[in-house]
Amino acid sequence: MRYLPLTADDRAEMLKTIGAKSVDDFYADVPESARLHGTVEGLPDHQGELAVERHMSKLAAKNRAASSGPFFVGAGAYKHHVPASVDMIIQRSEFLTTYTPYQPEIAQGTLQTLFEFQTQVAALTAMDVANASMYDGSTACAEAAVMATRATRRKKVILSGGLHPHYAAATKMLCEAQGIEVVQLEHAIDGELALADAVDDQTACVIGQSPNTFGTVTDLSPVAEAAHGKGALLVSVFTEAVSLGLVTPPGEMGADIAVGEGQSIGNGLNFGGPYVGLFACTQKLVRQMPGRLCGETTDAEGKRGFVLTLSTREQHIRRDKATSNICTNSGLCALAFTAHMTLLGGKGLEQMAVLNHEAACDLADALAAVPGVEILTPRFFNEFAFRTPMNAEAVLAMLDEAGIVGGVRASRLFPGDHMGDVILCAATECTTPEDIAAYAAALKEII
Amino acid sequence: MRYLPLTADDRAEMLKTIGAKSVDDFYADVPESARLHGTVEGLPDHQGELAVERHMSKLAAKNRAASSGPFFVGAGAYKHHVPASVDMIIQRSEFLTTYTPYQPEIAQGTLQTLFEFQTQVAALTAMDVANASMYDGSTACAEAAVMATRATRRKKVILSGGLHPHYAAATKMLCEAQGIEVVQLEHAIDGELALADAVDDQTACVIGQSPNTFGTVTDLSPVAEAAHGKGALLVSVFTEAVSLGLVTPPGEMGADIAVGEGQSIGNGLNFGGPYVGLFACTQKLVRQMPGRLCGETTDAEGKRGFVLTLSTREQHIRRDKATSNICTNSGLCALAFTAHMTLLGGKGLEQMAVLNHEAACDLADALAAVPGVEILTPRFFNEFAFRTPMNAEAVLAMLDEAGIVGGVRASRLFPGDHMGDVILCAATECTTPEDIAAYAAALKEII
Amino acid sequence: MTMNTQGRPTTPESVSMSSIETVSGSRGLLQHEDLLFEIGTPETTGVDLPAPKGTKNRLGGVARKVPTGLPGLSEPQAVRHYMRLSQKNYAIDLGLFPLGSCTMKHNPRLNEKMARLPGFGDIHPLQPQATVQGALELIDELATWLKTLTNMPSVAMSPKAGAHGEFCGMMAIRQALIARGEGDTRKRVLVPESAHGTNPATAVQCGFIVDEIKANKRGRVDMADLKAKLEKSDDIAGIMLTNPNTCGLFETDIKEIADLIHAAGGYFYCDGANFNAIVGRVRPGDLGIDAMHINLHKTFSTPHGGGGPGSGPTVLSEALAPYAPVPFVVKDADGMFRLVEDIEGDASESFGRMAAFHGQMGMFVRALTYILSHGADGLKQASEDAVLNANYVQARLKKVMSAPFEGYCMHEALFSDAFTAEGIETIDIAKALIDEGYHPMTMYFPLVVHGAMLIEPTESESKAEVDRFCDALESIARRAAQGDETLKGAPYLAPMRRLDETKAARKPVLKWAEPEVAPPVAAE
Amino acid sequence: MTMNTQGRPTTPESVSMSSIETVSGSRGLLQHEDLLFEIGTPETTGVDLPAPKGTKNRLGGVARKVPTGLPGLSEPQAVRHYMRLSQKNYAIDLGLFPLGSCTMKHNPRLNEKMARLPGFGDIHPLQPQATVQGALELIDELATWLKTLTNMPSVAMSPKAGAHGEFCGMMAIRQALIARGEGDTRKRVLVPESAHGTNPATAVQCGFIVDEIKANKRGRVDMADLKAKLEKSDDIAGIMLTNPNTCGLFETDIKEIADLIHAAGGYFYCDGANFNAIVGRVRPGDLGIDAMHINLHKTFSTPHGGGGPGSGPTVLSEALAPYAPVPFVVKDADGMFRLVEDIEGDASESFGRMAAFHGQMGMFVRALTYILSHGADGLKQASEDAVLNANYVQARLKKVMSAPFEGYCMHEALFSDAFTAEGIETIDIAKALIDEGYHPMTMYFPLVVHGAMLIEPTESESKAEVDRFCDALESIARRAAQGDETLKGAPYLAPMRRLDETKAARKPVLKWAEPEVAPPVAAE
Ligand SMILES: Cc1ncc(COP(=O)(O)O)c(C=O)c1O
Ligand SMILES: Cc1ncc(COP(=O)(O)O)c(C=O)c1O
Repeated sequence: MRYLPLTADDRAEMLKTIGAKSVDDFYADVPESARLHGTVEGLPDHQGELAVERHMSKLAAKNRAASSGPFFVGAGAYKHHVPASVDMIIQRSEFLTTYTPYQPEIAQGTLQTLFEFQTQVAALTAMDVANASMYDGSTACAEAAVMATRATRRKKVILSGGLHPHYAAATKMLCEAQGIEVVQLEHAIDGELALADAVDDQTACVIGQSPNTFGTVTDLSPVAEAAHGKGALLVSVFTEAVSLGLVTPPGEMGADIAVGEGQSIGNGLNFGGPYVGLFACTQKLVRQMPGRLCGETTDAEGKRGFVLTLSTREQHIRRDKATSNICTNSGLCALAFTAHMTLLGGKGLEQMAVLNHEAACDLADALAAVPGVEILTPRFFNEFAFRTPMNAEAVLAMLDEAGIVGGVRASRLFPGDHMGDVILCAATECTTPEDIAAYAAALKEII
Repeated sequence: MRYLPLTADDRAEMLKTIGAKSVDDFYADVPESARLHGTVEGLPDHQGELAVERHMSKLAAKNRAASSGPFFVGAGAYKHHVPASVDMIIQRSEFLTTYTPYQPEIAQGTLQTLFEFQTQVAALTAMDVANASMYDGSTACAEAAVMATRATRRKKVILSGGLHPHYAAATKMLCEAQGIEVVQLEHAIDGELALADAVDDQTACVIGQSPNTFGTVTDLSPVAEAAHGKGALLVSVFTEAVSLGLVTPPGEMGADIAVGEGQSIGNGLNFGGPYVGLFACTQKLVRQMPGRLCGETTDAEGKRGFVLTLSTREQHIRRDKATSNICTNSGLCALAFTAHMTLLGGKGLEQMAVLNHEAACDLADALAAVPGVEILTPRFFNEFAFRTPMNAEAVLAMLDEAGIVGGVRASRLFPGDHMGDVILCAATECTTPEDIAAYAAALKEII
Repeated sequence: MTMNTQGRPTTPESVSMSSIETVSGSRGLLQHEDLLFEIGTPETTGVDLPAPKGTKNRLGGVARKVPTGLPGLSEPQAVRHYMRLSQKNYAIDLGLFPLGSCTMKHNPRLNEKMARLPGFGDIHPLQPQATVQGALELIDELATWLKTLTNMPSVAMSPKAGAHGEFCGMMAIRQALIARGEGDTRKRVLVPESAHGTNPATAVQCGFIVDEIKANKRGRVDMADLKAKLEKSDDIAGIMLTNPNTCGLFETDIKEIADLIHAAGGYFYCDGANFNAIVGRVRPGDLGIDAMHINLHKTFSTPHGGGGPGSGPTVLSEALAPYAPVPFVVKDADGMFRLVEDIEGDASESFGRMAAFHGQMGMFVRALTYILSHGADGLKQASEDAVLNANYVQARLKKVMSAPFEGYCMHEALFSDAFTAEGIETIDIAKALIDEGYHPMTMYFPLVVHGAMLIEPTESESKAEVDRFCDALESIARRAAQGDETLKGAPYLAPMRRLDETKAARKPVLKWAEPEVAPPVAAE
Repeated sequence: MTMNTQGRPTTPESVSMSSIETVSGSRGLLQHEDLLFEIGTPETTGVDLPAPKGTKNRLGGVARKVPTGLPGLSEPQAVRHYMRLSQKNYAIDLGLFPLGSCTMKHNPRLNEKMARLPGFGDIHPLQPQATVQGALELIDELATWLKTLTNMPSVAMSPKAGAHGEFCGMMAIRQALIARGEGDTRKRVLVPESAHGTNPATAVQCGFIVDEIKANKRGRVDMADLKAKLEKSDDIAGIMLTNPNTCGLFETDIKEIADLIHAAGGYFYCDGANFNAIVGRVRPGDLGIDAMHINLHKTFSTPHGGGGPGSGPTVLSEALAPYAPVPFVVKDADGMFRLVEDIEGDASESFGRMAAFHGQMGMFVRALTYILSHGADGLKQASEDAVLNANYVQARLKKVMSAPFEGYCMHEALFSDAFTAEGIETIDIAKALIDEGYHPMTMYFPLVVHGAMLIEPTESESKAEVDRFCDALESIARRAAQGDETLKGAPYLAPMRRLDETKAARKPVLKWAEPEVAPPVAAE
C-alpha cells in the first residue's frame, strides 16, 4: 500500500516496544457489539494509480468542460482565465501541505501572503479592513448579517430582491436559527434601491448586491444613507470579484460591511467549490468580525513578522462566546486569489474588467438582434438577463445540442417566480467573438 | 510584457547611470548593414496566455494521444504509467530551474539525486559504475563505440543485426567522422550471437542488443567470451529499461559497457524527446567514460557531500582532448528516472516487468490466433514482430481507422529490407485485456 | 571574537553564523523578501491582455471612482515572491507534522492531478444537469463510501468544513425538534469541557444553550455528571461528543451515553474530526449516534492548504435524515442523477440551504481518489498504523514526559507539562521542537489537561521518522525537566525568532499602508 | 560562551546558531536527509501494481539471476526525500542566477503546462504520421521562427543540446567538404582561445584539427593572427566563432572574418549560445555565417533542469543546407506534414542521423510557447533588457572590480581578479556570494582573462534585484581588495561549507555501497 511506510517488521517491533500483542489491544475500549471483524463489507480493496486514474477520468469525461465550447453561465461563478503560474504557486508543497499558521516562526510564508491578501481585498472593496477569508460568498453574507445584529443589537435583516437566492437562503437559515427576523424583498431585476424604503429603526442591516443576480449594477449610496439614518448598517454584496476593477465598490457607496465571492480571481469553477469568501468592513467593526485576521508584529530580534491576531473573537479561545464557529477557512483559495491579483495588479484587473464588460456588451447586442429576444437588465457589468419567446429550459436544452452552454434559466434560481422564459447569461475575457456569433445564430435557429 | 520586470522608468534611470543615450549605443559594434531597424518582419507581436494556450491546444488536438485508445507502439520508446508524484517532483522549482551543479554548496539536491541515480543504474545494469546520463540511448550507444576504440586503441566496431537502426545510424556517423570502421551485420530477428563469429583482433567492440529491435531477448555471454578472447569489448544495448527487472542484464552477460534508453522509467513519450541515456561500464574503464560523474566527498566541516568529479575527462577542462563534447545532458529526465525508480524499488520494478511480459504474451497469443498472422520473435520481453498476409502499412492504416495504433511497420525502421509485411508491436502494464481483444478482432476484420 | 571594520570576524575559523551580517538580507539559500507592496509598482503587470476596444459602456455611470492603486509584479517577480515566501513555511512534505486533532497525513499528488481534470475543475455548478452527470455520479459514489464506512443511512455533502458540518448536524437536530413541536422547549446541549471550541460555538450559532459536562480521571465523559445533567430532561436538545475524544481516547461508555441521551429525548451529535483512528475498525452508526461530520481534509487526505479549504460531509441517522439540507443528489429510475435544490418534494422537510451550490467538489474528487486508492483494506490498515504510531510515541515518551491518563491511546498521544521544571512551559518545548526541524504538537488543547501537548503522528510516518522525532522530543523534555533556560529563547534556527503576539493584538496592523516617512534607501 | 553538558549555551542571549547542535540533524526548516539507500528497504514500494497472473513465460530462460536489491520508498517517504533534497538547491525561481554564458532567464510555467498536454507529451515518435500532424506542424512552425529570426534558409531540429548542435554544424561542413572532394585535405579548424570547451571538443569529434587563434586586447579576434593562420589556406575547413563572444562582446570584424574564411575556402560556424543578446536586433544570417546552433534552453527559456535536457536546433546556410541531418519535416502540396527519415530523395546528400527519433519535442513545445508569448516585439525588448541589465552591472561594478576590456558589453559583464589582494581568489568571491543569497557568476571562464568572473543577469531581473546583487558583490569586492581573510572560509550560511573536490577525484566514490561496518545506531 503505497501511502503506508510501516513495514511488517516495523509493526512487530513497535508492538513489542509498546508491550501490546496486536493492534486489537488498542481498540479494547470499543464496545464488543460495535467491533468490526475483517474489512467493511460491500467496498472494494486498494487499487493502483493507473486503475484509479482511469476510473476518475471516465467520470470526468461525462461532464462538459466550460472551455470545450461556447460557454455563457454566470450567476455566482464565472469562467475566467487563470495564469499557469498561479496553479504552480498553490501546488508548492510548503503552501499546499501546511496547516493554519498557528506557529508563526515557521509559517511566515502563509502569514505574509494572508497579510497581502487582506490588504488587496481592503483596497479592492475600498473598505478599511478585510479578514483572511470565509468559506465562500454566501456564508460570508450570512455571517455579515449576524455580525450586523451583534453590532447594532437589533434583530432584523432585510434582503434585496436582487440578492443571489443561494446567499439569501444561507443567510435566512443562519439568522432564523438565532431568532433573527429576515425580510426578503420581492425579486426584482432593478430593485436594490427598494432597500432604502424598507429600512426602519428595528433594522440591523440591509443587504444589497451590485452587480446583482440579474447583472444589474446599482449605486447603493442612497441605501447607505437611508440605513445609516435609521441606525442600520449596509451590507454590500458582490458575486463577481472582477467587477471591482470597474464598478463602484462597496466602500465608495458607504457600505459598513462588504462581502462577496472571490472565485473569479485565481480560482477555477470546480462545480461550485472550493471558493473563497471575501469579508471586509469598517475599522469600527473590526472586533465584531468573524474568521481569522493576520496582523503585523516583530520577533525577539525586532524583525518584522506576521501572526494571527485578535483571536479572542474566535471559537478556539472564546468557545460559546465566539463571533462565529468558523475554523478552517479557504486559505489556499485565498492564496490563489492573491497570487492572481499580484500578477494582475490594479491596472491589470481594471483592463480585465473592461474586457469582460465589452464582451458582455457585444453579447447583449448580438442577442438583442435576435427577433423575440428582450434584454431585461438596464445596467450591467458582465452578465444580464433576457427574455425569450419560449420556455427557457427548452431553449437551453436546444442550445446544448448545438454545443453551446447558454446560461442559467432564471426559474432554477427563482422557482415559482414566473420567470420561466428568462435566461441569465454572462461573458468574460474568455468569450470570443466566434462564441458570441455562434450563440446568436443558434438562438435565431431555435426561436 | 509579462516576463519583463524592467519598467520604462527603470530603463531610463539605468541608461543614465551607465551614461548611454539609448540601448542602440550598446549595439554600436554591429556592422551597419546588419543592424535591424524595427522588429523582424513577418512575425507576430506578443500574445497573452489565453491566446497562446488556445493556439497550442489546437495543435495538440491534431495528435492522437497514446492513452486515448488501444496503443501498441514500441521499438525504442514505450508507453508506461508514471506516478503523479514523479511529475510533481521534477516540477519542483529547485530542481526544474537550476543549472548543472557546478557550485556544490548550493546544489546538493541535484548532486545527491545524481549519486542515487548512478547507484541505481549501476545496480539495474549489474555494472560497476554509471555516469550522470547522456542525451538518450542512441547517442550513448555512439559514445560507447568511440569509447571502446579509445580503450582498445583499435578502430573497428561491429553492430549486430538486431541493433535499433537509429542507434546504428548515430553510431555509424560518429565513428566515420573519426575514421572508425563500422561493420553492420545483416538485419536478423534472432541474430545477436552472430557477433561472436564476426569479432576479430582488429575489433574494438561488438555492439549487441537485448531485447533487440524485434523484441528478441538474447544471452550475450557467448559474444562477451568471443570478444574478450580477441581483446575486444562487448557493448550491451537496451531500449526498454523496464526489461532490466526481468531479463538478463548486461553485467550478468559479461558486458564491458552497457548503454540504453531510460525513457521507460519516469519519462513520458514526448514524441521522441527529451529522453535519458543510461551509460554504465566496468571500474577499469571509468576514466574513459564520457559525460558527467557525481562523486562523494566531505566539506570543510567534515560533513558528507557530493560533487561533480573526474572532470579532467570533460570538454570544459580538457577541451580538444576531452572524451566527448557533451556538456548539458539529461539532468531532469534522470531525476524523473530516479524518482520513479525510488517509488518502484527493486521489487516494484520486477513486478512491473512481469506485468509487461504477461501482457505481451497475451497479445502474442491473441494475434497468433488470427488466421494469417505469424509471430516471428522466438523469445521476447514486452514486444515482438509478426508477419501479416498484407502490406503492413495498409494494415496499420486500417487499424488506425478502427481507433487502434497497432505498432510500427518494420519497413519504416528497415527500409528496403523486404520487411514490408512485418509489424513490430509492444504491450505494457498500460495494455488492458480489452485493448488486446480489440486489436485481435480488428486485425481479423482486416486480413 | 575579533571583528574587522564591517563587523565581520577576521578569521574564518572563528566565524559563527549568527555573527555574519549580509548586505542583501538573504542568508545562503534563505531569501529575503519584502511585502508585495514594497516591491511592485502600479505600472507593472504579470499578464498580457488584449487592448480593450474602448467602445461601449453599459454601466450607467455606476463606475469605480478611485483606482485600487494595487501594485502588480511581472511573472518572474511574482513567481519568486511566492517561492521565497514558501521557503519560510513548514509542511507535511518536509517532515512529521504532529499537530494533534488535525490529522496531518500525506496528501497524495494523484489527488491534485485528478482534481485538475477539466471534467472536474472546469465545470460550472449551474450548467444544465445533463452536462454534469459524471460530477453528480462522483458525489453519489463518495456519499456511498461515507455512508458505508459509518453505517449511516444518509449524508449531507454540502458542508464546507468540520465546523460547517457541526452546524449542519445541529440544524438537523433543531429541525427535528421543531417537527416534534419541541423547538422552543429543548434548547440545552451538553458539551464536554474537553470539546473543541467549534462545538460550543456551533451550538450557540444554532440558538442552543451550552451545558458543560466534566471528564472523569480516565479522560472520558464523567457518567455521574452526565446523568446528573440529564435528570431534568425536557429541555435537552442533545449532546455533542467527540469520539475518539480530544484526549485521543475512545469513549468507553459511548453506547450508554447514546441510550441516555435518546431516553432523555435528545439527539447525539458526534464530532468526527478524529475518525481517522477508527475507519474500517468501527462504524459510528453502530454506536447509536444521530449525526457526525467527517473532515475530508483530515481523514481523507485532502490538503490543508495553510488553513483550508476543507470539506465536512455530515452523516445523519434515520431520525434526522428527512431534515438534511439542500441540495442533494438522487439517482432516478432512468439511471440519471438529479440535484434536489429546492425545499419541496424529496426535500420538503429540509432545514434549508447552508451555502451556494453543491459543496466542495474539488475536495470530493481528491477524497474519492484517496479512498479508491486505499480501498477497504487500505483504509483499515491506515487507521491501525495511525493508532500504532501514536501508541509507540506514547510508549517512548511517557518515560520522560507526563501522560495524564492510563492505558493505550487511539491516534494521538496526550501529555501534560507536569514534568517540566519551574518556569519552563509547554510553549518552550514546542518552540524547541522547531529548532529540531519539526512542527510543534498541538499546545494547550484539550483544556482538561494542564499545558497539554497533543501529538498525532498519523499513519504517514515511517518508524525511522517517528524514532527521530521521539529522540528529539525526548532530549528537549530532559532539558525541560532540568530547567534548561535556553529553551525559553527557542526557536534559534527558524526563519524568525519568537514573535510577539501580544503586541500584534494591542494595536492591530491588519494591512499594509504607505509609510509616513519613506524607508531608507538600500545601504550602499 | 559557557556551555552546559549537552554543549548547549546556558543563556539564551549568548546562543549563536552555529553552536546549536540538534539531535535530529535538521536545523529549523532545513531538513536532514540521508541517501535513499540508507532510508529505504527492499520490501517497501511506493506503487501498487496488480498481482501478476504468473502464467506465461516467453523469455526462453534469458532471465535476470541476481535481483537488483534496490530499496523502495513509500510515496510519503519518496515525496519527502526529494522535497528535502530540493531545499539544498539554488534556483532561478529563488533568485538572480548570474551564470555567464548560461542565460539563466525566467522559465515560464505556461511552457510546462503546454508541454504536458496529452497531444504533445503522450505521443509516440513512431506513430503513423497521420496521427501526429499537429506535432509535425509545431516543429515546422518553430523552425520558421528560428529561420526568420536568424535569416537563415534552413534549420536542423534534431540536435539535443548546444554541443550536439555544434556537432551538427561541423558534420555538415565536413560533408560539404567531402562533396567538394576536399574531405581529406581540409582538416584545420580555427578556434579562438576564448572559445567554450565544447568548440574544440566538437571539432575533434568530427575528425578536425584545432588551431587556436588569439584575442586582441579589445577581447575580440586578433585579425592579424587570423590572417596569418589563413596564409596557408588549402587545409582550412573553417572557423568556430562565438558571437557575441564569450567575453560578452560583439565581434566587431565578424563580416570581414566571414569573408576571409570563405575566401580561404572554409566555412563559418557560429556558436549561438549567446544569441540572447541580439535576438530581434541582429540576424546572424546577415553576418555571413554558415551554421549556428541555438540553445533553446538558454535563449528561449526552456528550463535547465539541473543539467538538461537541452535542445540545439542548428541553422544552416544555402551552402550547407543540402547536408542537413535526417529527420526533417516537409510540408507537401496537399498541406500534410511529412517526416523525411531516410537518406534518399530530399535527403540524399544528408550527412546522416544524429540520434533516434526527431529531436527534443518537449523543448520545442516550451520554446514555441515562449516565442509566441513574447512575439517579435517582446523578443527584441528582452534582448535589449538583457544587454541593459548587463551594462548596468558593468557600470556599477567596474568602480570596485577590474573590467579587462574597454567599452560596453552585450548580455554579460566580464571582470578579472586584478583588483583582489594577495591570496584572495575568484573562487573566494564566488563562495562569498553564496552567503549573500546568490548563485555565483561563471568563474575562470573565459580563459583569456585571469580569474575571470562572467556575470549574465538576463532580462528577467528587475532593477531592484540587480541593485541588491550589485550592493552585495560590491561589498564582497571591497573585502577582497582589502584582503579580508574570512572570504576564504565562505560559504558559511549555505547547507554545506566548501566541498573538497580534490578528495573526490583522488579516490572516486561514484555509487553507494553497503558500509563494511554497520553505521552507529541513532543516539540514545
Ligand atoms: C475536534 C475538532 N472538531 C472540529 C474541528 C473543526 O473542523 P474545521 O476546522 O474543518 O472546521 C476541528 C479542527 O481542528 C477539530 O479538531
Ligand atoms: C558558449 C557556449 N557554447 C556551447 C555550449 C554548450 O551548450 P550545451 O551545454 O547545451 O551543450 C555552452 C553551454 O554552456 C556555451 O556557453
